[in-house]
Amino acid sequence: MSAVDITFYINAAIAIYAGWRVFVTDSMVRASFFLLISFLAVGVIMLLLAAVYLGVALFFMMAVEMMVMALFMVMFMMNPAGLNPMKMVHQEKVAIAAGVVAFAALSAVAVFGEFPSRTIPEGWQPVVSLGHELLGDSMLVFESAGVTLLATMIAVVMLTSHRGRYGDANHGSRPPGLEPGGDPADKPEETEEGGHHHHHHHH
Amino acid sequence: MTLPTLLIVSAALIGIGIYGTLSQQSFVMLMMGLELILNGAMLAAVSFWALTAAGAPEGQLLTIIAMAVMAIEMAMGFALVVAVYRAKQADTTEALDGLKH
Amino acid sequence: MELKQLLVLLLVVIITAGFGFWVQHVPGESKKSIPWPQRAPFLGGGQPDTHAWSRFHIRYYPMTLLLIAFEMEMMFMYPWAVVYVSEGIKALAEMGMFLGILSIGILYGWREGAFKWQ
Amino acid sequence: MTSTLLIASACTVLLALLVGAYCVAAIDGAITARVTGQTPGNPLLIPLQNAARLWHAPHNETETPDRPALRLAPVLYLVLAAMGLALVPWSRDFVPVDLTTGIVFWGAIEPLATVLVFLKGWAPNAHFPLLGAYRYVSLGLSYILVSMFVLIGVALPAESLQISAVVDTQAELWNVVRQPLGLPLFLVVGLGVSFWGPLNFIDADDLHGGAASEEAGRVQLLWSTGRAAMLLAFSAIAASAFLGGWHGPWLPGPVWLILKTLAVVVLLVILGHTLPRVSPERFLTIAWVILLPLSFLSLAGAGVEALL
Amino acid sequence: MAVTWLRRLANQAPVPVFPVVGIAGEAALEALYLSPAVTVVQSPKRARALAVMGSIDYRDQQALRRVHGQVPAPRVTAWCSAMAVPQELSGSAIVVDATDQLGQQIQQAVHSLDAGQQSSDPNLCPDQPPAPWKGVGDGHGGEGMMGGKPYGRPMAMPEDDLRDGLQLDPLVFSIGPFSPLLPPGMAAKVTLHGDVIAGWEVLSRPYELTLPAVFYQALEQPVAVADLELARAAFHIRRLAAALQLNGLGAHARRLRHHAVELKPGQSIDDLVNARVLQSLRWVAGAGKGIVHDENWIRLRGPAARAGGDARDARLNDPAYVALGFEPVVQKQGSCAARWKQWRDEAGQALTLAAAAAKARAMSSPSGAVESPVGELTKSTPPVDISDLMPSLLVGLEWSEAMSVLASFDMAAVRYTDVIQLQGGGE
Repeated sequence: MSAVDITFYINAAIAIYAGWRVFVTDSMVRASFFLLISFLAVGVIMLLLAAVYLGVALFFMMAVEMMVMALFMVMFMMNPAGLNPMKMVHQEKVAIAAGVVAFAALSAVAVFGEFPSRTIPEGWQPVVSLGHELLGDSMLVFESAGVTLLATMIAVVMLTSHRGRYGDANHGSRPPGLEPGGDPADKPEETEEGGHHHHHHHH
Repeated sequence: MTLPTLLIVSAALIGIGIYGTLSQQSFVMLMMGLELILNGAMLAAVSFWALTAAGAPEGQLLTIIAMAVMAIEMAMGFALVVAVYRAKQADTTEALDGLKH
Repeated sequence: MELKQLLVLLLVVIITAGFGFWVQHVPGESKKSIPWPQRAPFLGGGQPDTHAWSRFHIRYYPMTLLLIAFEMEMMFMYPWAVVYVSEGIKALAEMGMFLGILSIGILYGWREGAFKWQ
Repeated sequence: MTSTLLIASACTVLLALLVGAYCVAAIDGAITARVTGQTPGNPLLIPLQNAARLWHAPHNETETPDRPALRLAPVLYLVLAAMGLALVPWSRDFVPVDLTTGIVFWGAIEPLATVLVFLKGWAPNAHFPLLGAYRYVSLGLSYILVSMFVLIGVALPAESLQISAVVDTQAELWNVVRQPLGLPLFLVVGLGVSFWGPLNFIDADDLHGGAASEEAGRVQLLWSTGRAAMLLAFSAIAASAFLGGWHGPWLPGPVWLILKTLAVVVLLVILGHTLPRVSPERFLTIAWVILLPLSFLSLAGAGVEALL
Repeated sequence: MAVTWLRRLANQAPVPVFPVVGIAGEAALEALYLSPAVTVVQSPKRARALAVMGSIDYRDQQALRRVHGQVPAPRVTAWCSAMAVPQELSGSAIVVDATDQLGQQIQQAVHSLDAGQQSSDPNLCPDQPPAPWKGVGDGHGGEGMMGGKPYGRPMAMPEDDLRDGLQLDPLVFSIGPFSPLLPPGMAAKVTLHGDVIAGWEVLSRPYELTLPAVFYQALEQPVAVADLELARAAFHIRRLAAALQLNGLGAHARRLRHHAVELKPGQSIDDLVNARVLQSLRWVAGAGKGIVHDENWIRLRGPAARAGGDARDARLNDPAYVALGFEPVVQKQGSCAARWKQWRDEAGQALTLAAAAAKARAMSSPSGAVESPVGELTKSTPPVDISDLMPSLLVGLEWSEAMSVLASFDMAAVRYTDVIQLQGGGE
């Protein structure tokens, strides 16, 4: 086994293990960083596959995205550090079955499928070819991606900004209780119970 | 590091991702499941690109598109989480049943 | 050729990480337990009501979402930079589009106060 | 034979990193002594004395730390600095890691460093480190775009993302002349990535020392070493991207690289001692509304220049 | 062999000390700052020694024990105080009388501790987690995700936000009385919504401030105006040093502290520290905040009032000052930066006045009121505490802004009654 193979197997194991830990760990922040580890390991595998740009790009994209993910975990998850053990899952058996079936089906394709074997020629420059592709045949993809991202920017600002389309977010909110421990109960549970009066639709 | 082993790894990532997407109650965890699926998909795309397509640039482009999808999904997902939380103080999918009526 | 570079990088990582763990390792640390009063978070003699880990209001969150979209644009810019000189004027026009899109994004975000702490 | 060579170049990087970190500490000590007007001792010895003191100092831990994060963050931060330094070409022939996407790789090191700095503040489950960590992330997520634009600017004339290629384009004229906006903008990034001086948001004095307030002994030693090492790695990258790297008359390449790197270090340390810490909220607006458009301008200038 | 060599190297480094400042401990703290044998650190966790300076109020004994326990063992406690050493520490604490010896003695004590010639302080607090293990619901004594006290402390519950409509958890804690960010003795209960201060409740007021002896003497007898003004300049310069330190300019702060002990009449403030550095304080977090309004305005005194445009100054009633052509300097804004600038300008003015007064050998004439560095000092009404203004100033500010605003006030009341007896000793 060559050094490349050893590195690949180690990183594959890390990617899968970290991916699994994401849904098992109590701490949400840890979960985001496990996902980051999974992505980084996949990025290393990409580097081994000579995708020098995509692998490294995955590093910086995912470092930022998972950092943001962790911030949102801290903002919106009760108990973000998992100090009280918890399990917030539904329809778990169906989910496990679906996961196993998907894995089995895809692995079957992988093992039994016939694929041509045309590896990357020596001296191939993936970044240059990607650049010419982006400015040549795939110009349209590239342009529309740019515009879509602009739309995303505007949409996120509109949705999150505190004086977005829905008016001032402070509107209607009560002034803070200056003495702590007054009114605020655990609001999410209330809303959740309110939801139970309606019948459930699960996807 | 052959194509079947690479695809099995990506299948495993996709399988875990599907489990996460279907089982998690909170939005943010659900999005993590989606990300993991895309992670597997990107690995598969790069493997095909490197081992069967002789470095055709479309393979790389596909991966970039997957990343773009992921970025847009995340940005929009979080923006919705903020908007919904602001309106209903909810961070789980069950709490949003009201939206479906 | 690239693989050899990666191997050196891997060696750098392993050697530096080994050094880091060696520096951090305090011999006999596991035997000696740190007393609870010392472990309490330092608040100048004060005490916390709750754990520090709680739902914290990250006040710059609109910026983080904007950043994700920006970052994705950057993803297209690196390959663009490599072929810039050979593609010539087409690439220049492309850059105009990029910077235009990003500037609109920044302007809009600024107008809506996305760069203020909420 | 080749494997020995590989290990030797990896060890060179670590050695350069440690010696460099010591130099950063010594330079900082000398400039501090100059500012205070007091010479407490030999500035060449002070970093070693402090390191020796921390080596023997007792250890601290908090109530419910995230132990893996607590252990890993300082080590991995140092590793990132080492990876950054490894990308730097020392001469035409000696480039420890000559990745074809070296510039993108440095672009990945910066957000990863942000993640680690965040983890460092998150891990102890204590109030002031946590406040510092959240505050730092606002900075960390703001400067990476500036850094990327500025570095894409130097990649344009090189037609490559390889750092050695970027250095080669500067044989006649340094990038600092061709793209005058680039280096000042990049220096802001350097202050941010090593949380130095005006951008020290995590270990700040208005948080009792922030993330540093809950650590002692060897962890503290490692963390401050990593910080100095990151400052060094950044300076070496800046020297390569803007100051012509190893190019220079009379002296051999590595010497030029070291001199230019140390010059950038001195500049950053002086900046750190002259500018007060900026307001985190204001910096966010400055970074996005002033620095980022300036980096657009720098890139546009570089683009036009490259086509002429 | 190698170990002893490393030890010897380590022993040459200054020892990190965490200062606990009590009543009349200010002078010892300044001596500690100047001592080359120690460095003053911001957190006891990084320190090897605790220096207790001045007497600690009875109400804060428990907090003192807590801070003492946060210095990692083996540790040294130095006692430079009129207070008796607690029973438990009597065997191990070092008692220092002369403030200028404090740094050296601490360093020596830490060295002999490291060499094994001395034993560490005992722990004063019982070694117990903050809440006992209950054995209910994963052992935390509660049910559900937010119940119980996981690992000893409860979880936070959401609350309406001050600025935007997101209901998230507040971070509530008490800070002080020995926080370097607050005046000695001040403790507050802080509620944070994100970085923003949503509540600031003063739990205990700062210890009364002990002014340099010359100001008390000036109440009774004529003293040299030059002495009075040099003491004033030194006082303001030290406060400026604290503001610089807070904003990340520690080296400049050190420089100012060193200069503050050896001020010469006629020195220019710009020689002490670069004018641009002091001006740069205008740009730091919170520089434009902290403006006192309306009915509270009248409670400001001395430089704080003059920074808002009120030219009250007891020196105007002193013929010696009138003869020197004294005019009070004032600022307009009354903000945090204006108060810092006021300190700088008054220090500069004091140095100039000192030169003119030394030349004219001017003596002050006691008229029952002396302008002290924190406001008008009279026998009947020494300046009183204004820490209760802080809630109205700090709520709504971000943490870094709030800390700047805190560092721009002299909140403490001035210690008066028993100083009169002390001053014969010449503190």
